[in-house]
Amino acid sequence: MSEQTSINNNLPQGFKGLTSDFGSDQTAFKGVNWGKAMMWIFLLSDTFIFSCFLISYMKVRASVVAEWPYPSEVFALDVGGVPVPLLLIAIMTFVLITSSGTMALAVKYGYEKNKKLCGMFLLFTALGGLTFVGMQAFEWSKLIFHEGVRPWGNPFGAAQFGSFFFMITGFHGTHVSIGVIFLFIFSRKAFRGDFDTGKKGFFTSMKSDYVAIEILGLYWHFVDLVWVFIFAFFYLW
Amino acid sequence: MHPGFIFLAVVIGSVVFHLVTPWWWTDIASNWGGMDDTILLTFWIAGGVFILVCLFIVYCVFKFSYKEGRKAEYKPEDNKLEKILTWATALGVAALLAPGLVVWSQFIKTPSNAINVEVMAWQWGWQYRLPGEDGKLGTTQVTNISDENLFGINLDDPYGKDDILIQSSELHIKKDKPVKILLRSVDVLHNFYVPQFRAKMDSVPGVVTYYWFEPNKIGEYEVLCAEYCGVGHYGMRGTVFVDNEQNYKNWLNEQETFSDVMAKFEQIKLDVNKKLAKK
Amino acid sequence: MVMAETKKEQQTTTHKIGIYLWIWGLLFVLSFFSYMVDWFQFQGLLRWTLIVTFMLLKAGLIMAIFMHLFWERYALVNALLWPMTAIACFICLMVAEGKYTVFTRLFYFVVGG
Amino acid sequence: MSEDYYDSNTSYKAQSSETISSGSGSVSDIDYVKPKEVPDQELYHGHSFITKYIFCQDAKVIGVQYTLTAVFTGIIGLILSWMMRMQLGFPELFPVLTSETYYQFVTMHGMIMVVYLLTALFLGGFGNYLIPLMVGARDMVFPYVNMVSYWMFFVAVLVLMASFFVPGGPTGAGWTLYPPQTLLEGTPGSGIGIMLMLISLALFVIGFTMGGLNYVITILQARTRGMTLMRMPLTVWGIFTATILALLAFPALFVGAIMMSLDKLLGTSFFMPTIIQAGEMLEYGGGSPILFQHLFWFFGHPEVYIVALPAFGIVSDLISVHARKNIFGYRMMVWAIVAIGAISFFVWAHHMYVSGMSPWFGFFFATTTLIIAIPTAMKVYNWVLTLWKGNIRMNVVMLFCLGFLITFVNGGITGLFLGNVAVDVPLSDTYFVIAHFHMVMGIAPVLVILGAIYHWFPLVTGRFLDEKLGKWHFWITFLGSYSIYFPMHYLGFIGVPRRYFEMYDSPYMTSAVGMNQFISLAAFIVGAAQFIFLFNIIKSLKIGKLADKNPWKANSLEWYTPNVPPVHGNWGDKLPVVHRWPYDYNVPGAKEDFIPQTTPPSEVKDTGVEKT
Ligand code: HEA
Ligand code: HEA
Ligand code: CUA
Ligand SMILES: [Cu+2]
Repeated sequence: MSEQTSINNNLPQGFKGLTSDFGSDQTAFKGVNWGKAMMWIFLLSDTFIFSCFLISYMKVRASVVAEWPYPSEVFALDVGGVPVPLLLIAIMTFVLITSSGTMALAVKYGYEKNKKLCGMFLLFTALGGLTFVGMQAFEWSKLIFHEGVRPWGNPFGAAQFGSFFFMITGFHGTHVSIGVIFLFIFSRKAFRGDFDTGKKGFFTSMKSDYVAIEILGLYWHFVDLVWVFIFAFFYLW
Repeated sequence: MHPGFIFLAVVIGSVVFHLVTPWWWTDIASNWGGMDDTILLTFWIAGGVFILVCLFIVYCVFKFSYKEGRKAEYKPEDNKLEKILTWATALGVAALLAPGLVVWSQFIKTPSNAINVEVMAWQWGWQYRLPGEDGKLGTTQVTNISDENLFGINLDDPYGKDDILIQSSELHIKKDKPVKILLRSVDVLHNFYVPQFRAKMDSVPGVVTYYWFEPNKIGEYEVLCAEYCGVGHYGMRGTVFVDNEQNYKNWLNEQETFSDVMAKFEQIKLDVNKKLAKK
Repeated sequence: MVMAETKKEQQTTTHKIGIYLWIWGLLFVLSFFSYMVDWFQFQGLLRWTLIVTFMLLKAGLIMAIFMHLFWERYALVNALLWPMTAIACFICLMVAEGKYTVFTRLFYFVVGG
Repeated sequence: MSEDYYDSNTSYKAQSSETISSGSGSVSDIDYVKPKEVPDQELYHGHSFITKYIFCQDAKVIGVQYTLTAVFTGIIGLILSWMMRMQLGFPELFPVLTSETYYQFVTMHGMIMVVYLLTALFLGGFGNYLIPLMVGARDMVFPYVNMVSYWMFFVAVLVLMASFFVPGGPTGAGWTLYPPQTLLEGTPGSGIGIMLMLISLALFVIGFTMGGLNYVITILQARTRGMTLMRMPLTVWGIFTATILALLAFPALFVGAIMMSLDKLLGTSFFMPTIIQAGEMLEYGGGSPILFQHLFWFFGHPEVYIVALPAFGIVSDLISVHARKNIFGYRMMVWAIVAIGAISFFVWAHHMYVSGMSPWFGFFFATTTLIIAIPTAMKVYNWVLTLWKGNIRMNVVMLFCLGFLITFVNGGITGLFLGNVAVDVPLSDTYFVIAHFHMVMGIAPVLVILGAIYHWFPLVTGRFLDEKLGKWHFWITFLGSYSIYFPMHYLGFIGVPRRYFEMYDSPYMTSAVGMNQFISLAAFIVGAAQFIFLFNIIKSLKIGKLADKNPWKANSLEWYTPNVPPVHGNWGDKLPVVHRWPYDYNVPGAKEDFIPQTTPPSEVKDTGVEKT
């Protein structure tokens, strides 16, 4: 990777680089590893999935005649008898951002081939993700069992509120959970030194490489990125 | 036989078929002649291009069939030619689009003197509602629908009381008077389509859609459902009569208003209660 | 400030830890701000602008720094961002469509015409 | 293998051309090709039958697997179309066909043909086989994922086929699956059938995404030395753009499918407003049926170009090879493909002009829709200009290409009718639409597929298909299907709506009885002709004429592998090096009438070859 960066520094930069890269042979994304390119394009596709979810949400919310429940109250948490709006969501947001930060550090240490720190930060990230999923489970059960929110209806207003809530956060939560699983696996691999020895993968029989951590990092940051939009559109609106 | 002849025959056959076809659109009975004209214009422009392109192919096939030792021309591009073709096509497209958009802008803007006609569709049939003397339709709600109130008219809406309900698939409209078709559905998508009027629009449950036309030929026309709506789709027919002033009035006077219907049901209820009381 | 620092670092893919901590901090602050928009119950256009601004800033920071898009070559950046115009178009049209739907619903089922 | 792998400590500029050989042995300046940027790919070589032919990671085998599966579904789709035509042409003959089964057949026919036949065949079949060969790669970049992609598709097909055997049968909602009708009892298969359809589609999308990422990254990041994007055959460009469209359009379908299954299973009301069915109020309310249409067509319109663009690309190559002439206006062709792909995301609601969406959209979408005709028209002009002054071999492949041109122009032009919003109003949802899209999608790309099979069969198997049977196959298919769909436009003018199980009770529809019978007969014949083709394939596999290496004298890389048919790893021990575009046919001054992509400039110094 670092070697390829040094190649890139001798290529034209900026928009000139854009045309020269697309005009060149072999690779269009200079110095970008296959896996990383693949992850980026996958994330682009995934962005379209989440965009479609959010656009549908927006369209339906704009066109229902029934009152849309007020998220700030629905998602309030009682602290000593006082309802604090969106408290849990705020904490979840901070947890996810924190895990994004640790992920960034894991990637950094991965490139420095520092397997201990890398593994450790991966582990932190995984734990952050796990906390997030845990809190989400708590939130779901609170809504379902205490507030009586169901996918097909709720006591506060438009039925679609619950439908979109469970669908969108559920889909996002699935992404987080998948990420957590991979984070645990990769952290183990890092500690074990697979990325240094280039051990072959179990299924794909491809060599392990620290690039994998950057790729996983992209995925994880993307999950965080999606949450930024969900937070803004679903909870704050 | 050289394949070029067959391709040529296909082109000529297409043109001949178009010229002699017994299958052509029904006589128009509304103001949407603009649509027909745009179709004809498209036929001229696009059909012309089709013929030219095909004849060019046929010519090439004859002229440049494989001959051992012949050199094909080597000419990767020709900027000037490509530019000319692009602009010519753009011009052709603009010539098609402009009249189309003009007709569309007329289509979506209902004249203010149009009569509202509500078309209510269900699986698989039609019924209609006309405004009463006040010229306005009462508001509705699907949740109000019951045996007494088949249209789900809001009971507290004063405009609804005199609405004329036509619980049959036959609708009459007045010649030369624009009608605004307001489409409702209680279950799935349908589409109120009379080929002779050219216009159509889906009826969508949960919202009201519309289109308008001005019938200009007296007669009886068949209504087709033009949006797939389940197994009965193909049988979902109705009839529209375009009447002159007098016939229209006669027909209208025979129809019941919403209050009539309500009163009838009240009466039935009273009768039933009386009977029960007697027993 | 941040810009100047990062430009210098463009030589390698690994960056000083400072930049990550910086962005991390900024994300916290921005999230806090957007939370405050709700806390203070801003309404209407103000709420709308603030939420979207903070959201876009956060998204931008995550993509640019955490996902290293800032250091990627324009070929990749452009390949990823241009398709978003389709989404933008979809959003705009669906906003219009949502408004139209609610208009017809209110008009025919509540107001009358 | 890695002798010319680029040493990372030196930079490009420091390289002098003398130190790097182009791989052809020549050291002269004009032959200079940039050194290798990416290390050679490690491949997993299968040893057992299972890893070599079943769970195989070789893109070529996967391509063949995709093709066979897709053709199998295609034949089912074909048989379904026979049943439909039976009902429409001769309703009395086949009383078992009820309106339920008719609608189920229409639905499965449409979905199978568009998604499981054409998309899978073009992208999964041709894409897998040709991309690595044409760009000079050893395989797809992630062979394992590629293999999983095929098996996902396979399972998706199984699930789809299973729906024929469940209680209630497959869904009969029309391939557009518009709610609320899709989920209600008035539609056949609204129970298990629709769920299986949605699951199958979701599986297809997931599987396709795995494959699609492979195609895109292979093209972008794994080309051989000298293979710039602007030297790729148009086939690759078509498949590449179509794959990107698919990666960005399938999400909308996926989301629509998820939301619809939730409406079905959990009783949410995304697409379901308050509904009264058979006098009973259902537990839905407030949803928006039109939203589904937007999602569906945001996928659906790009989808029709997903099946068109690979056909455009492939046909360009076939025409060029068999007219012995460079493709005219290559750069314009590439930009047209990209432009069509890009614009296709901005035209979706032209399928919804009469759906009751906001009427103002009509202006926007009519304009974008007609604009998309301009790059398409450019492609048509360039195809016919490639024939101009060519040296056209009138073989079966060329016949299929000519058939494509005529049917595509015909169908494209009827698209202009439909795109022009005011004209669409009377024609929408009539047989005019059916005629339009069969002409442009049901015949034109199918003809390309068939032509492409005749063209590449020698590469895959080492044998030619029989030309004589091929000519019969072509003429019956072309003339037959043209006479199916050309008259059908006029049914649309009369006003006959589509998806009508029976239409003989209206006076002006009765006038079309004869036409419908004729169309049905033609459909039976055309369908039967496909069996000539299957016979031809089986026969030629065994006793077909043996083909030399590169029998068509083509330039593109797939014909220049050391072994023909190519083996796993494609290139032996040395990757090819590319020096030119693939269209140098009949270059003035050259000895042969073609110059392969691998020929270095020094070998053809005196020719009038253009710089590419
Ligand atoms: C391969 C598939 C394919 C392709 C390429 C196209 C191409 C086009 N289609 Fe088609 N279409 C479908 C598949 C396809 N379509 C399908 C499957 C449906 C129905 C789905 C359903 O409802 O079930 C459909 C339906 C459909 C509709 C909706 C009709 C309705 O339901 O009411 C419309 C409306 O705008 C439309 C328009 C167009 C246009 C403008 C093009 C253009 O891209 C065509 C451009 C090509 C040309 C124009 C020809 C070449 C040009 C020249 C030779 C130059 C001359 C030109 C000029 C003078 C301008 N199509
Ligand atoms: C690519 C797509 C495709 C193809 C090839 C076809 C092929 C055919 N279709 Fe098509 N059809 C659709 C896509 C397609 N269709 C769609 C999307 C719909 C809309 C569904 C809906 O409304 O929901 C539809 C609907 C439809 C209807 C309208 C039904 C209705 O509205 O009530 C009719 C009616 O005649 C019909 C007839 C036929 C016939 C006779 C054939 C063929 O028999 C034509 C002749 C055959 C060929 C030209 C050869 C085909 C080749 C193969 C099948 C591949 C086999 C491969 C090898 C052997 C290598 N189809
Ligand atoms: Cu009602 Cu079709
Ligand atoms: Cu379209």
